[in-house]
Amino acid sequence: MQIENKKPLIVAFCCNWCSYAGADLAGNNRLNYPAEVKIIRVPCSCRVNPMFILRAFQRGADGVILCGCHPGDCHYTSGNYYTRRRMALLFSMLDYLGIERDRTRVEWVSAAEGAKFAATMNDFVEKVTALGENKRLEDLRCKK
Amino acid sequence: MRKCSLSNLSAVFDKISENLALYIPVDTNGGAKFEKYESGMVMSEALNTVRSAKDFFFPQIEDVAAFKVEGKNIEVVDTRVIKDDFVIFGARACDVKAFEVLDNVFLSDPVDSYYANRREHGIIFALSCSKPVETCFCNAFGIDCTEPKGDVSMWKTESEMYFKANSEKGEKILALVADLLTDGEEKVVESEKAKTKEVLKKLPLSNLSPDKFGGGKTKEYFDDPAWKSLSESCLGCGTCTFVCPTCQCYDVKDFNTGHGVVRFRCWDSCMYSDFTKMAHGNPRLTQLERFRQRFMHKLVYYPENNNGLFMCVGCGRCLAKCPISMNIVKVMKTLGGKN
Amino acid sequence: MENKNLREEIIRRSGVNPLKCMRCGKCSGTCPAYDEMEYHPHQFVYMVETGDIEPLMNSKSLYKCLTCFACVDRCPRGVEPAKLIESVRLSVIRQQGNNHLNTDTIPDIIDEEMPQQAIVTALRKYNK
Amino acid sequence: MQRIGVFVCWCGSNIAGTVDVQAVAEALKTEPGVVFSTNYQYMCSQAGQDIMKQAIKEHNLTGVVVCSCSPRMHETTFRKTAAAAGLNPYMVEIANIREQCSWVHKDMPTGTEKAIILGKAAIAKVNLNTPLTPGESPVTKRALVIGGGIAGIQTALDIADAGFEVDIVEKKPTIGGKMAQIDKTFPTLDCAACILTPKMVDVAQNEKIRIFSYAEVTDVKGFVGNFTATIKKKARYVKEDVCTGCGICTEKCPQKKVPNEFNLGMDNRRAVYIPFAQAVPKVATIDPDHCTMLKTGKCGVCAKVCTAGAIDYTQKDEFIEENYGAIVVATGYNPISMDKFDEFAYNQSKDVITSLEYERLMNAAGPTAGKLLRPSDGKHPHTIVFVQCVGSRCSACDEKGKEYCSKICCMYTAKHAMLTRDKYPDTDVYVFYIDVRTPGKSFDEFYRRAVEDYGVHYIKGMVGKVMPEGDQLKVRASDLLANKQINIDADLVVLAAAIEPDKSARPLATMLTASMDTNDFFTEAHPKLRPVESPTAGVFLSGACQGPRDIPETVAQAGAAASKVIGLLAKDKLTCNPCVASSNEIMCNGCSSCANVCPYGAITYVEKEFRQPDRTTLVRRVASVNEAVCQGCGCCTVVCPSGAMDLKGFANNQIMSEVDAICK
Amino acid sequence: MQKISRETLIEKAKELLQNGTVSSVLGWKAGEFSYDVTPATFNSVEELEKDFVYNDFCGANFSKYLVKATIKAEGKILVFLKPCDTYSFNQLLTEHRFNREKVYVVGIPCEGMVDVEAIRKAAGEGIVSVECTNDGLVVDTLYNGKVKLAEQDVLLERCKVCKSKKHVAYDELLGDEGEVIESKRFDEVERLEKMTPDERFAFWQRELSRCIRCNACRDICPACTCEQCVFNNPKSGVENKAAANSFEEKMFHIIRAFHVVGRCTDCGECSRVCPQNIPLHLLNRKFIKDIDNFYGEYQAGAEVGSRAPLVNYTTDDIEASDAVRKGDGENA
Repeated sequence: MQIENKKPLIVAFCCNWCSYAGADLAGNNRLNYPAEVKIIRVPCSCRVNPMFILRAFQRGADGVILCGCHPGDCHYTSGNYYTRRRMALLFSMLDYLGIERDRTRVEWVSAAEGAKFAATMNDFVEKVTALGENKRLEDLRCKK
Repeated sequence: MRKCSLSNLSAVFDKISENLALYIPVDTNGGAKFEKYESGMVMSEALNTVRSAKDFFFPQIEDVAAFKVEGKNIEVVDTRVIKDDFVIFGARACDVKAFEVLDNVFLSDPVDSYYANRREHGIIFALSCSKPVETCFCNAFGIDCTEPKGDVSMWKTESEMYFKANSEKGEKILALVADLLTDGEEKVVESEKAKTKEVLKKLPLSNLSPDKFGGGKTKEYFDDPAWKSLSESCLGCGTCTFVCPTCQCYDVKDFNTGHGVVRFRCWDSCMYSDFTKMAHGNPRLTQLERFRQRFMHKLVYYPENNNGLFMCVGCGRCLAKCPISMNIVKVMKTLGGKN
Repeated sequence: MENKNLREEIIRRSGVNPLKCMRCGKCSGTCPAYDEMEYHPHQFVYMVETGDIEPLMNSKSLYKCLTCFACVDRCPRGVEPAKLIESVRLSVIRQQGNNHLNTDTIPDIIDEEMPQQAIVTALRKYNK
Repeated sequence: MQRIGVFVCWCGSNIAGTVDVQAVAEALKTEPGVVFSTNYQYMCSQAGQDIMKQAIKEHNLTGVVVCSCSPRMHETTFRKTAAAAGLNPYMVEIANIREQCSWVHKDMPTGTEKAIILGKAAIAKVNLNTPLTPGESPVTKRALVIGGGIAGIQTALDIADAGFEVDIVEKKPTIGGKMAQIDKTFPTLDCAACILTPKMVDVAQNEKIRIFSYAEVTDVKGFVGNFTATIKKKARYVKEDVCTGCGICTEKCPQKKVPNEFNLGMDNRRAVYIPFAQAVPKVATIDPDHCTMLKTGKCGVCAKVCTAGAIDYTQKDEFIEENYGAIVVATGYNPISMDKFDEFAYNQSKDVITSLEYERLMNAAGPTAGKLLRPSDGKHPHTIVFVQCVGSRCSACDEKGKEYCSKICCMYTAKHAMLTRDKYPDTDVYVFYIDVRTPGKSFDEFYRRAVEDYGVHYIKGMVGKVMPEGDQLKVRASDLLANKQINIDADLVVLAAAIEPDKSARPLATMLTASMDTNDFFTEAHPKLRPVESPTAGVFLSGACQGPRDIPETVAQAGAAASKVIGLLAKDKLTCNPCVASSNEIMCNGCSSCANVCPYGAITYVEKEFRQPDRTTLVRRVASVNEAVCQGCGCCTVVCPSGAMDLKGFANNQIMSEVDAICK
Repeated sequence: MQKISRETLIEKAKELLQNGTVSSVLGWKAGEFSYDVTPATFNSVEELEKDFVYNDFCGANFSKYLVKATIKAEGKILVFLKPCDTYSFNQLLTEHRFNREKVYVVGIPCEGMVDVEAIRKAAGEGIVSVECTNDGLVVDTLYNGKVKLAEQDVLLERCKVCKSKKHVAYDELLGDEGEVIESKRFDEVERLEKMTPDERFAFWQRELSRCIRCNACRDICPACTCEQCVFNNPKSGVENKAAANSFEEKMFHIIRAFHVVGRCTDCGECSRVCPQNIPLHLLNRKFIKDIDNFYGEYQAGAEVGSRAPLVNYTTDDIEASDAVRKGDGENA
């Protein structure tokens, strides 16, 4: 039996043109996903600096997910291709440092994929919950 | 004079650590390092630790206060963590001398209460050097590495460790382990010292002397053209200052935790471009000025204000660790060699 | 191409224009006798189009066609492969010496017992 | 410190049903910077907006947070409201507590808690917002069209029709492009010249259009609305304004053995020439590579026979600088070289030709005056083999062919086959194909007519080898449907060569900082929604420079590009998006990483002077963002190692403060 | 022992100084001991003859010095570059960090440089002198007398797994040109990849916990030439002077490694200078290995103007989730 049932904290960076709109669509269709997911709007997934991701973990996030337009559909033509390279390398490095790989994810969600957005968030929250609290990238000063 | 066999040393450690925190040098991938003793740990044979023993009294990071913010209320929290005595076992004569340098800064008025608090709680077991190396030049600053100060002085022979208490604090700890110690003979220690002194004479830097430096020499050296060539390859990293047992500059910073603020101080380095940066900018804009500051401070400014005491103890750490092998010895020889 | 005359004859008799075929294969896809055949319906059409008729006439596949007309019904281009097969069968019969029947002579050879369907089939076969 | 007002919207029961709006407004009151917090049923209603306007004035607000529906819904509304009350519109942030909170969470405590956090994040961001003002830049009301083929012609005509000036730059002596070389057009089979040449004349006569023929664009500077192009007018050694186009010089020139590029080298022209009878401008051009006078100084026949006195052997290249508001790229295509396709014996036999050569053979103004005769011996061919997909859909070796489908070959091959059978019913025509692709209006019907009505033999399979033997070509190919190898003795083999972008496109793209794909086709700003715009603002795409296309598509796209240009030139000033990247020059290393990833070419490098600590001056290379061109994706900010590049409106510290607020 | 002698280099420098090709020389200056060599500028033949050295301890990579030196110098600077240094040289040129016209590069062969720490470990503390001979090092020590060491055993880590003896940039070459070497430099990375995540976490926690944030790794790094580092910039949000806890230790090293992705030439200077012996090259090499693995082999600095992997892409790049698996050696 699990004694501690602390809910995880998830930061989701969504690009303005596809994924943020996809999240809106999930709302329009009343598709539930856990309230632990908090969305930050960015113009493009390529705006997300690795520093933001580390910052989220430092401040107490248990999982960070990036959502952007599908490859080839970027509003800015190529932003998500750069995102894909950066995150492939960054996540591989985090894994190399022993950080649980299920705490980070990149997902392509279009403006029409409200259902995919909700399903992705449900799945991600479930995986992060299973991992428990983020201990490997925590900053104790930020804990209450 | 008390002694114990080296094979019995771990029993001494166990006994001390039962009563209070004990730190001994142990070997790591990165060289010797003081670590909190846990049963089974083996004391390092290395001459010195990579980081100096100043960490105990002046750690790299120390929280000085915290502010808890709730709504529009702010509460100040005391962050002092050291409340009990602890033992530093195996500091060398140079590092112990460095405490004197730090004391002059932190314990003179206004007293740094954080430093004073740690200093009060610290009990120093200082170990005589038996195998000094080529980078050693404590001799130049009048330090006898076979006569370490501290609360307890120690000498090591092939098979035994000799203890001599110099203070009440030291006596107390030795009393704690009294059953593990037996009486030791002065002459064994003396012969050990003599052996070491022979080695000291052979050291390449044995003739180094700081005589040409000291208070009142500012004008003599400040505009010396040699600073240019000495500093030109300096990277501006903080290695020398951070391994130095006498460097004591720090910066005070606030960290916003999201629900409050932690105010902490951390070591700073005069080699950094943002050292002592103020509203108007930096007082020392070039690496030459910053480089000069470090050595003038150690060899001229500090002795001027501290009765001729130099701010270097000749531990040789910067000689071993500087990425480009520039160091105080080269500075002393270059500047001093001219006059 | 070889057998130009035979090709022309088959095409004329069947009324099928194999050039209309787009090679989609729907006829073969729908054929219930497919597994029994050496040459499949779409190949029939193509072989007739290219005049490669000899192997067809010698193949048993010719008689595996059930004339169910599924291919005719489903062909997107109205090529009517079954009619083409029928026409090739006729060419075989002709070569065997059994030639045309005149419509007029048919009543004479009709047997009382003969099923109606056989009569219709015969009419269809022998008057072209 | 900002003075922030928080406005929590109920959205009727849409938000208030799952979020305790009262509690949210109350909780956000104590956040740093917040001086006013309220809630209202419908913030977007007139009454709601009035509450906001009044609060801004009463409380001297410097920032506004609206907790409401998605910013995609009403951000603009609330920004306008704030602006109406005298607040900078970019000081407004929206916390999305409807689509991303009340609508996706079921119970009140959860919804309320999350709404408060989203509100805190928005407040944290507004605390770091700075007022932004969109920049403005003037628009030069003139367009440049690069390329004078049917794409360029149509674009220019449409732009001129709307009353704007247009310059066409064409590198050849005449406009007309590939279409001028084509005989008939599918699927209607009308004569290409009959429909093209009137358009060429229209161009020549249009007062708004200038033609720079025999000219090239050598440099482009500037940005949308404000381009400056340098045009090199190559010396044609004939005074363009004096020449009457009578053509006497082209008949008298003693240098007769110059391969005629208009007929793809299948006949000869003189050293002074007019490419074809309907050329526009109808002006002679002297080919300096072959003119004896220019090479040796001895001849001068043309000057002697020219009654107008238009010949000028001393002419030099001329450079013209001109300002433009928009640039249309219409550089077109070329068939690829057949040199690497040894299997088809193109270089071994004159009777293996490309489809474009076949066009000229069929054309009444062509080298054979429209009679189908073999190039080798001038005999009438009886068996003709057409091979499709020569070099198209070829990914095995990128040196040899192109990976893409050239799109037009199926149709023109059907056209050739049909026309041949129509004119010469005694010929056998075989077409070897991999697939026949005819997705266009009346296209498939056209192809079926070739098969059904004209009896063209379409064979699925590729030609493997063509072997010249005597005066015949042995063609060995596969017939995949019959599952056999076949051999045909052909008199003529026609290769449907793949098409590729004109070689001038790559350097031009660099000049324009317009992006290209790996095949050197220009990339569109969005493949579906912005198909005629390049990602570089102010640069538009017309015709085959963007990808293989036929004439109807090209004309349609040319018109679309023109309408985009007209839309741009109709504005007196361009308002820029204020959320753009900006570089801190003091921190910039000049490493070019940002410029490398910028999809719009908005980043250039300038040499800047910096004062050094030792009071000397240092010149450093630093990035400079053109705010008129930047679209604000922020890609540059992440590749910048020093963090010198930041994005206004979505700054590093703003996003990090949102992260902090969410995580605390 | 180096195949090329100090005298040869001095001869070359003399020639170039005297014929006016260059006005100063960037070289190594002898120190107090056999091993403490310092980079220095030599302006005259006399200075060269007095202090210039070239021996097994001349590990310092001069490329980065050129960023500042070319600004200060009036005339051309002669710089001696070992094969691995030339990669950094090219990378800096790719990033427009100095004016190529102001540098005269003499490529010199390198037989591998020696690590003093390794000598200390092998021969014992108290090094009186080190003599480099053709068949190894003779180390005179205070306590163990003369000790003979095989050069191979005491090479710097980066030299043990040397990736190239070929110069990719020079105006003139002294000695023979070498080849790019099939190196085993990724073995250690692979070993880590094969560990469990818990083991890897423990490994890096242990290694990085020693960091004293002296910034030597950053300040020596030829890729870290930022006008202002984010870690020094209070406005960057990540600035700090000391790592307050294990998060900040990781943060610094992850971000630093990420900032040099595709720009790091694997020159190994970071690990060479780390006073705490943290194997920092294992972070950079992980990125290099992943890049090779995901996007095809890429050697930063191999040619001037090449596009680094992070400022490039293809439409069918590997997805991040697959990359994590593939980066771990699993089949993706």
